[in-house]
Amino acid sequence: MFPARRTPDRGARPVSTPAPDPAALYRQMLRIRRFEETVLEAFPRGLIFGTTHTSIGQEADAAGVLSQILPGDIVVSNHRCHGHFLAYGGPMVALAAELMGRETGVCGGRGGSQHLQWRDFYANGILGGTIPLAVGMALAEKQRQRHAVVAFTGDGALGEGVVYESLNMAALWRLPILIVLEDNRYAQSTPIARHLAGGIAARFQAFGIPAAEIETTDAVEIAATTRPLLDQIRAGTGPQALVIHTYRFAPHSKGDDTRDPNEIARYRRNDPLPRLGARLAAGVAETLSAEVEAEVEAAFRLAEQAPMASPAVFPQTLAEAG
Amino acid sequence: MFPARRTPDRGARPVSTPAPDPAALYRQMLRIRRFEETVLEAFPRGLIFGTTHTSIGQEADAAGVLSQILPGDIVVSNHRCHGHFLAYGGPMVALAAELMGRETGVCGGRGGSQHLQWRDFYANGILGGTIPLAVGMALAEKQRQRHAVVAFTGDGALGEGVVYESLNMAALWRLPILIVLEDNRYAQSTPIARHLAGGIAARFQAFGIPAAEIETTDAVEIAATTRPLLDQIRAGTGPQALVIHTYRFAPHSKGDDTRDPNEIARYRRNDPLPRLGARLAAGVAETLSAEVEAEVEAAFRLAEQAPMASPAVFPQTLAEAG
Amino acid sequence: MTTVLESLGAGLRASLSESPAVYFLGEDILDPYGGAFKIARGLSTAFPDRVITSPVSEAGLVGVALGMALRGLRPVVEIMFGDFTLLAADQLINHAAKVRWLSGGAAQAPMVVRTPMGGRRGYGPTHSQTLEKHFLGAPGLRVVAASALGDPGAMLRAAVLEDDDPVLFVENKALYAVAVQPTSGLQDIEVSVHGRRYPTYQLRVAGAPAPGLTLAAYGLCGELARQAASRLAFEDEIFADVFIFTELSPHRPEALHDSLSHTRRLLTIEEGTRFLGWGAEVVAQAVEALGPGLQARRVAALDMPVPSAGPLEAAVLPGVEAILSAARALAGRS
Amino acid sequence: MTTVLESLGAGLRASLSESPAVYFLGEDILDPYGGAFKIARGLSTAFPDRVITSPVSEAGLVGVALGMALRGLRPVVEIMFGDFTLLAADQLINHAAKVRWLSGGAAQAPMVVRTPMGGRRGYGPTHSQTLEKHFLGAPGLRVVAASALGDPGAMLRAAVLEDDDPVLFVENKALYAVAVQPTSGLQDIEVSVHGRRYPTYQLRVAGAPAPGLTLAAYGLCGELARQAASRLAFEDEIFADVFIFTELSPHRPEALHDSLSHTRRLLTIEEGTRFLGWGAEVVAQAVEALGPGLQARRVAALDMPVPSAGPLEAAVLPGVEAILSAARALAGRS
Ligand SMILES: Cc1ncc(C[n+]2csc(CCOP(=O)(O)OP(=O)(O)O)c2C)c(N)n1
Ligand SMILES: Cc1ncc(C[n+]2csc(CCOP(=O)(O)OP(=O)(O)O)c2C)c(N)n1
Ligand SMILES: [Mg+2]
Ligand SMILES: [Mg+2]
Repeated sequence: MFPARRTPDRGARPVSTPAPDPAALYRQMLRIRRFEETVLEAFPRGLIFGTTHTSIGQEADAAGVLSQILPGDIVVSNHRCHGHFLAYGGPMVALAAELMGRETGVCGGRGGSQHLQWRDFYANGILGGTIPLAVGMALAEKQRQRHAVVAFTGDGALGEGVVYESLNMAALWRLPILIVLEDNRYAQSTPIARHLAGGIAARFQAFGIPAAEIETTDAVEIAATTRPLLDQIRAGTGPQALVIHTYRFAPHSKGDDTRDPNEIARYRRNDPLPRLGARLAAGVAETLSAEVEAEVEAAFRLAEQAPMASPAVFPQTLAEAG
Repeated sequence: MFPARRTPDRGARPVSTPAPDPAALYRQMLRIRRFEETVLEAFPRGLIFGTTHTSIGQEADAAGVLSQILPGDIVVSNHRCHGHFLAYGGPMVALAAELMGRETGVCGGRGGSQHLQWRDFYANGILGGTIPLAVGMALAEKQRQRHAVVAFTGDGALGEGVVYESLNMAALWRLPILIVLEDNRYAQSTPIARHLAGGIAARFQAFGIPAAEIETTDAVEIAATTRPLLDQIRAGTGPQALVIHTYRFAPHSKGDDTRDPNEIARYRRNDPLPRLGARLAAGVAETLSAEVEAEVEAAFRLAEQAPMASPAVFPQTLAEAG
Repeated sequence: MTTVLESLGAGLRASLSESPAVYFLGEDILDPYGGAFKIARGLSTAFPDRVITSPVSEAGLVGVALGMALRGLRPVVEIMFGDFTLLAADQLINHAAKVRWLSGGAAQAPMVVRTPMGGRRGYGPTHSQTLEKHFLGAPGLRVVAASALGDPGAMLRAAVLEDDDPVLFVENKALYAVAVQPTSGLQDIEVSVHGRRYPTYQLRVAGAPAPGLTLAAYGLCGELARQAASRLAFEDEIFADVFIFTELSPHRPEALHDSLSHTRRLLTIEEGTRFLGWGAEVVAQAVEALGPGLQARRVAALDMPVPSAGPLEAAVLPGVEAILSAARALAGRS
Repeated sequence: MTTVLESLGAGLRASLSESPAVYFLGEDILDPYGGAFKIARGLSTAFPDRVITSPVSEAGLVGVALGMALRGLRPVVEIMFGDFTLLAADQLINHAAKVRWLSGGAAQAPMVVRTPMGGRRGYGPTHSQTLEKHFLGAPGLRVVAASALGDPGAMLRAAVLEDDDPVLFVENKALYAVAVQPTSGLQDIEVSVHGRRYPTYQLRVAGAPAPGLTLAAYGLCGELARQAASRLAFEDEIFADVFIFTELSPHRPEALHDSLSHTRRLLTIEEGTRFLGWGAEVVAQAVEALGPGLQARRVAALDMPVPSAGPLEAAVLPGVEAILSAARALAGRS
């Protein structure tokens, strides 16, 4: 259902990452794309609680970066987390079930779209607030010389002060963390020129964190750029940042798009899927597409068949409450 | 008692700053030095409530920078605020009275050493938390094209995230604010290498804020460096930072010094007072010294004679409480 | 019909047009977006220089507003979700709330921080909380909550233009779509209004016997309390005085205590969790003021975060049924 | 004689030496400085790899601790002054407190945030507050307070090593210098201990008649309550049960309610301001549990910031005299 190498295996020792595989990257992006398109379609049918943020257009980031993690590596994500979750190896059916408030959801329907905790994957809807947590995880991992942390965040989240507190500590303590800054040029409705002064890479460099900067929707390029960064991180040289300039095609959440349609159309020319699909051997894209359609269809079908989350039993808030 | 030009005059329009006057700067530094030495002496006598942070060794910052403000300019300060307050033009006797918990104190004894509000001067003991307030004041001033804001902060306060949130807004909105970063190489007991990664000037530049950087205890040099920065700020070009690398000679607060005595001795060679004093015309330093001794003596004497703050009448916490 | 949302928008617009000292700051508040909940719609077009969209910096922005207020302006800040007010707790409590007292009245901080709290939209644990309880009782900070009764927009306007202290202005998300209801001419209900700027509304079923129970609520729960009171009257012949508060901190209990001196039974209702929620203070002040003889209960959310899934959220947040059963128990009818 | 400070230091040291999963992080905690209040003295020398001095970044540091806890470590964070916990409110309430519930128990966050609260040292409005009330009642966050009775160091050790949830561990500054007192062998006082990890201590004057009044307090105010109770017994022949709590949230009221079912008079005492202070919840739960007949009062700080000047601070913060007069009034003796 999803590539076995992405299934975390806590016991394993780091081994070297396989070289970027275009077909696997294409497949991963397509899974994300079709999953999220299906989410947007499911909304009007009243199947989904709350809201959602899709990464349609940005799939290359999740697919490319996370193709380079090793078993046991940790992934920290933000409000726009479906793609990261799927590329990490999170089960699609559990994600669909979570959005639909089913018992079988990733967090039993408690978290919804923005709050996922599964194995070594954590997402939370408070912008920037996940970065110190990611740094703390990296501090723990450094003590034991084990896994790396990959934390995704956005251009808008650079408004939050706690991000800089975290960068400072990550750099001071030379922690094994890769911060992936997905700059999609907007924070919700606000274009970057209105919310961000100075430069993005400079924000990391000011704290002594090297920042690689790419503008691409090519998942292979992203994977190839990520690889040496993670290698260095694993070698113990401290944190790294990867700034990816990209664009989202769909609204911020749903229906709330105030961007210039021409601008969207312009960026759509760089759609990561056809770009990579065209480079695959003949027929591969079609085969993968059929596989993914079946996977997505099954995920939503199974999720919808699962029982609604039930208030009969809630988990504890404290281990010993009384 | 203190130079008339430093007395804020809310109505006045900006005029050009007088050129740095070495004798006036010396006098200002000496006032700060002797005031704070007297504070440290007064502690064992039980005259002073709470704690205190002296700027002994760093007097050139307050004296140099604030010699360049104009009537109505705003000064925002931190926990180490006596020098800023005196150089702003705050009355010495009211400051002494504040520390001694007298009715006549700057804030009637409520604030103590770290919390001063007087005319357009504001200090608060929460590190970094004053910077957004300073930026907000600059936003207000920009609307009316009036005064500049000068905000002092330290190397340690660069650990606080809200500082970066504020830098971003100051730069985005091109606000008339000068941030003076007094880098005395320590945050309390912690040397800068243990609390700050990357660079100080880079922290500002990453937000598009130009940062002038000087390493000096020469108040004339500091005044001369400040002058064009404030000129630009007044011309509406947006925020500026001035990073001054300096050193404090006295303990962080009182008696809590764990720094290497040799290091302190080394920096003491750059004591701003003898350095500038030697450059004054013969006899000037002596005359000023006598004046300042008398001023300090009178300030503490008058403060001590004032009645203790009385709990009979507290000010309101809300204008309409019930 | 005017909704609470429209009323608040109109109040904000009135504030901006009546005083050039008023500024409105927040994330994504510019047209055409007009803010996450659309209260700001049209404002940036009408007042382009005084509606300022900000980076995602809640703490910094509240501090900026404080600085503006100290310079004589009257800023209004929108925090997109009430859950994010925790990021500004230091700025509100350690800075803004202390200015007046510290300066002995020489300085003041007339600023309003508006924010939507509450759930019932499936947004999950960090976008559905009712967190104002964590801000109540901070000396120097006023906390008020919009109500569908009366005129929420006028109350917002008064907070912005007339209140010279920092105000946390809480709006319940599920209340946004509710129609504003005038205090006079309500069918079957008599309303007494206590206080002026931040009124407390006292509701009784018209022509009913003397009440045997007093309900106290605010925000959306004020609506739920009203519905519960009608059902109690018509289904159980339990008659209640319903108090809907708009000022949460400080608490103005005089009229409530008057009612309680007759009913001696107090039920508080709120959407946040019970432990040190608003109701705890209401109950404690009532016991202190009225002495022995008072019975009290509190209806509130279950002691856990707010889940996303509909059935879970409905089980966690208080509804009319929970109020009915607590009221019946308190009235000795269960 | 062991002071509370020494006991806490010993408890921290014991935690570090018993488990390699324990880390200690904070500002200025390295030797020879050893932290602003010196609890950390010697620790960085003994455990150089697990005592980590941090930048001045309270929010970030609490988040870092959460990340460590999620990876199986047991971090302890020192926030230099309790006033600065407001900077970490988001990390504590929006992040740490939700982990267990959200993951359905698959993840947990065993972390302790230690901090000194309280005044009486002249430090002024941002270094003297008692702010724990703003954190009480956040689902998933435990708040406890050290007491001079019993063994505060052992309680800290238990919080660090045994509690698998986030704990805000409050230490009153003025309590640091007080001698720790065992619960047995106290002159003229009988102590019952309720609960284990975070005990509640119940004190009575030995051989006194049945108590007519119940006092509930924590932290330094526990000491003040004891002193007041002795004076009430010897000067006024008013006999009181004194409860000193160490767990503030959740609240474990069983033994207190037992006492109240006899005395029906409750006086709560705390150093923070009254409005939605801890006492409000104690009173509200008592009224709910005991029904009509309860009388209650709350002794707390005046409703304003904590001033620096000695005479002002003394007037604002509650002392033994304030307890005595409230107790006498409650006992009908004034
Ligand atoms: C602390 C906080 N403030 C505000 C929000 C509301 N919000 C959700 S997404 C968003 C924009 C985020 O922009 P960015 O980080 O660039 O991510 P993107 O949505 O573009 O992927 C905002 C403001 C939030 N979730 N958390
Ligand atoms: C928010 C906050 N955290 C911690 C402290 C405690 N503290 C007071 S001064 C200080 C060091 C400040 O260093 P720096 O900014 O360099 O100023 P300096 O003392 O060197 O003048 C610390 C940590 C504080 N006052 N506020
Ligand atoms: Mg973005
Ligand atoms: Mg310093």
